[in-house]
Amino acid sequence: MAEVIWGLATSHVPSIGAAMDRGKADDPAWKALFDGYAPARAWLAEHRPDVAIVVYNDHANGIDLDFVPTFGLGTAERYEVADEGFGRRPVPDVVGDPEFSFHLVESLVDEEFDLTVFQELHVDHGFTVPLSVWTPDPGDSWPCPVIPLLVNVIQYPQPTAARCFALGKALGRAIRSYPKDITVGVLGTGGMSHQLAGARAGFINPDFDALWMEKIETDPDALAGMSREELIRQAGSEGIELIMWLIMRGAMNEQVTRIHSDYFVPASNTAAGIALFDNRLPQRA
Amino acid sequence: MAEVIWGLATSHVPSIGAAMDRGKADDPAWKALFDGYAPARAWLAEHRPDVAIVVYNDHANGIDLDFVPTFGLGTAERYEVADEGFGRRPVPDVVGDPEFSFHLVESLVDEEFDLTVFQELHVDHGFTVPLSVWTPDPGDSWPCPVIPLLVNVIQYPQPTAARCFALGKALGRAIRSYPKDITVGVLGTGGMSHQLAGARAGFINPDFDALWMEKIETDPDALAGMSREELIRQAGSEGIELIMWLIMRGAMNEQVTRIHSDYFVPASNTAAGIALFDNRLPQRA
Amino acid sequence: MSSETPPSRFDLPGTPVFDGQTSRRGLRMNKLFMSLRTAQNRERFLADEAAYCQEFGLTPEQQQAVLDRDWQAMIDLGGSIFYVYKLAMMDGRSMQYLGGVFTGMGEDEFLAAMRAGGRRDG
Amino acid sequence: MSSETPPSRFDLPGTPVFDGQTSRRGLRMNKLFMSLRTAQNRERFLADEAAYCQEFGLTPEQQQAVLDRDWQAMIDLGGSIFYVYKLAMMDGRSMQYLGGVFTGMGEDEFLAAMRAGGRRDG
Ligand SMILES: [Fe+3]
Ligand SMILES: [Fe+3]
Repeated sequence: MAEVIWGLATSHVPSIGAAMDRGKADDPAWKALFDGYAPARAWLAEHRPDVAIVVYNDHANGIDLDFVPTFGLGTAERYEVADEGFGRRPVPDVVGDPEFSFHLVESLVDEEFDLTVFQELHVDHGFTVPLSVWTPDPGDSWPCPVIPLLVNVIQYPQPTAARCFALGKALGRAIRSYPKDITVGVLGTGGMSHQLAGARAGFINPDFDALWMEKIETDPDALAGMSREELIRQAGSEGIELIMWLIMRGAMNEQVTRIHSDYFVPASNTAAGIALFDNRLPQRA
Repeated sequence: MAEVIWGLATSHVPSIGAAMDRGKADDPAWKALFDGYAPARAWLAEHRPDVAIVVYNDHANGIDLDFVPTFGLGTAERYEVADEGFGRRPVPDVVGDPEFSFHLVESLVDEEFDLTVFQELHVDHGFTVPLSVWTPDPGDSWPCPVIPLLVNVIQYPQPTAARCFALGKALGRAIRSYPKDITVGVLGTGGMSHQLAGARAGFINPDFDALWMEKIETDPDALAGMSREELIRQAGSEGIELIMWLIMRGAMNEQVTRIHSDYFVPASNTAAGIALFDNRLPQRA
Repeated sequence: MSSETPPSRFDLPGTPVFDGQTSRRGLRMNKLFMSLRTAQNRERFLADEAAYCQEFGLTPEQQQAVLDRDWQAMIDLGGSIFYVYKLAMMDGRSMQYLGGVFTGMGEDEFLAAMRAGGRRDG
Repeated sequence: MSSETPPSRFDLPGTPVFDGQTSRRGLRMNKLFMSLRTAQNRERFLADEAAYCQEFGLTPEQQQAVLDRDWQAMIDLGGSIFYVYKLAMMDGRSMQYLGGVFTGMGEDEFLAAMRAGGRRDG
C-alpha cells in the first residue's frame, strides 16, 4: 500500500524560479520569501518520498488553447522542462513513474474522473517552480520521480472547487490501493490571491488568503463549497487556481499536522503562500 | 428549451463511407446494408433537427496518442474533414454551433464531467460516416450544424459503460436547459461486435448484438452495468465502442419509440447496426 | 483607442473572465503569441509584424492592437493574459508594466502599490 | 519470426487489449504510422525505411517488424490496429488481409468466413 506522507501547497509564480535561477534569493525584495521557505525545505529534505505528484496548470507552454483538458495525468518516463520563450530553466528534466501513473489513471477513470492521459508533456514553471520551492539545489536530478496532474484553471468553466476536492479524495484512495509499499508527496500549486489583467490588476486579498490558509488545514469542505464567481471575487481572476490546493488536500487524511506555513506579498503581482502538512498519523504518547 | 427529437445509433465503419463515395451502394456485397438504411433515412429526411450532436471516436486522424481525452467536446464554428491518408472524403466540412457548445460545456462541467474542450478538431470517418448514413447526399452542406462529442474507446481504460450512460443523462439535462427553443438529434456511433487484431480477429457475436439492440431501447441500465472485460468478451476488442450508444440513449427519455432498426454482417470486418428512435412523447389517442 | 470592453460574465468590475467565448474570439491571436516562444518566430514577427498577423488570421482590430501594443485591446479582443504576456516579454516588458497599463497607474506607481501589499477592492 | 505475445490484461485468448502500458511501448512506432497519412512522408519512408524508423526512435525489434511487415509483431510490440492499418493501407493491404494474417487463415479464407457471418468463439 502506498502512503501519502506529506502535502505541500505552494505558489508557482515564475519570478520565484527566476529569482533562484539568477541567484537573487538574498536580494532585499526576495529574502523574506525565501527565508519563509527555509523551515519547510529543511523538513522536506528529511522526508524524501519515493514519488511525488504535482498538481499544477500550464501557462501557454506545454499545451495551447486548441484543446483544454479539465484534468490531465502524465504517464511518461520523462517530462522535458519547457522553453517558455527565452531558454529553459536550468533545472533537471523530470523523471516520471509510468507504472504508478497507470495505476492512478485506472483507479481514477474507474471512479468516474474523465482524465486526459498525457504520454508527452513539456512542463513549465507551474510545475518546476514548486519543485524548486521544495528542492532549491536539485543537482542532476529531482529528489524522486514526479507525476504531473494538470488542471484547467485558465479557461472558464474551470472544474468546480467541489470537483477538485472530490478528485483529491479519489486520488488518495487510488494511492492507498497501489500494491507497492511506497511513500508519496503531493504538491498543490498556484495562488494565492492575484489578478493580472483588467482595471483590478494587482488585487491582493490578505484576509481571504489567511482564511484559505487556515481552512485548507482545518475545514477544506468549506472551501470546496465556493463557487467560481466567489473565488474570482475573493482571490482575483487568477487566484482561482487555488482550487488546485484542494486536490492535494483531498488526497490527505482528514486530520493533518501543519509543519510550517508562510505568506508573502508581492511575488511579482501575486501573493505567495506556502503550507506544509504532515499526513502521518500522530504518534500515540 | 431545446428538445431531443430523435436518437440514431449507427456503426461508423470506414468501408460504408467508401462504398458510398465510390458509388458501390448497389453492389451485391453492400445492397442489403443500404436497403436496411432506407426507412431510417426517409424518416430522418422528414425530421430535420436544428442541430445534431455526434458521439464518436477518432481513429488516429484528428488526434494521436500523445494525449487521450476520456471525453472531448468541440466548440468550433467549423470542423474540417480529416485526410486519413489518401484524400479526404468528398463530403462537406462540418459547421458547428459554438453557442450551443458553450452551453453544453458549462452544464456538463458543472455536473462534474471533466471534459476536454476542443477549439480545433479534424473529424474522421468515425464522425462523417454516421452523417452519411443519415444523409447520403448532403450536397454542399450537412442538414444542420453538428457538434462532436469525442469518446476514448481505443486506449484502456475507456470510460465505463455506466459513466457513458450518466454522461448521456447529463447531456439530456444540458440540452433541456438551453434557453433557445431548438430541436436536437443525437447520434451514437460505433459497433456492433467486431475485433480487428489477434487470433480472434473477425469475431462476430450476433446473439449479443441482438440483445444490445433490444436493451438499448428497453433497458439501457442493464447495458450500463457491463464491465469493460465483459464488453470485450461479448463484442470483441473494438466492439467495446458500443458504449457510445449509451451516451445517445442517456440523452433521451426513458421511453422512446423505435422507428426502425437493422443489422448486417459484414461491413468490412464488422457487424453493422442501425437503430432510430423517436424521442417525442407518444401522442395521446 | 481600443474597442469596447465586452461585458464580463460576472458582476465583477475590472475583472476579465477568460471564458470559452473569449477564448474563441482570441484563438488566432493567442496562437500568434504562443508562437513567439521561439527565436526564429520572434525574428519573423519583428521583420514584418502586419504580415505575421495576417498569416495567423488575426482580425483587423486584433492586428491593430498588436501593432499598437494596445494591451487592453488585446485582452478585450480575446487575449489570454498568459498568452499576451509572451509578446510583452519579447518587448522586454514585465507583468508590472502590464499592471501599470491595465490600471492606468503606470508601472512605477503600480510597482509601489504591489510593494505596499497590493491593491484592494473598493 | 516475432517476439512473444505479451500476456493480455484479461483472460481473453487471442484478444489484444491496447492499454496504457501497450500504448507507451508502441508510442514511437504508432507515431511513425500516423505520419504516413501524408504523401510526402510515405515517399520518405519508402525511400529508406530503416532510416525513417530510426528517425522516429523505434526499438530494433519494432524496426524489424516494420521492415518485415510482420503485422503480428507490430501489434505485440505496442502497435494500435488503427495506427498499424495506416502502414497496411500504404501497402495496399485491406483489413481483411490483416485479419487473414492475425488468424493464420489467409485473406481468402478470412474473407469467406466474414461473408458467412463472421467468426465465433470456441
Ligand atoms: Fe498559475
Ligand atoms: Fe470506431
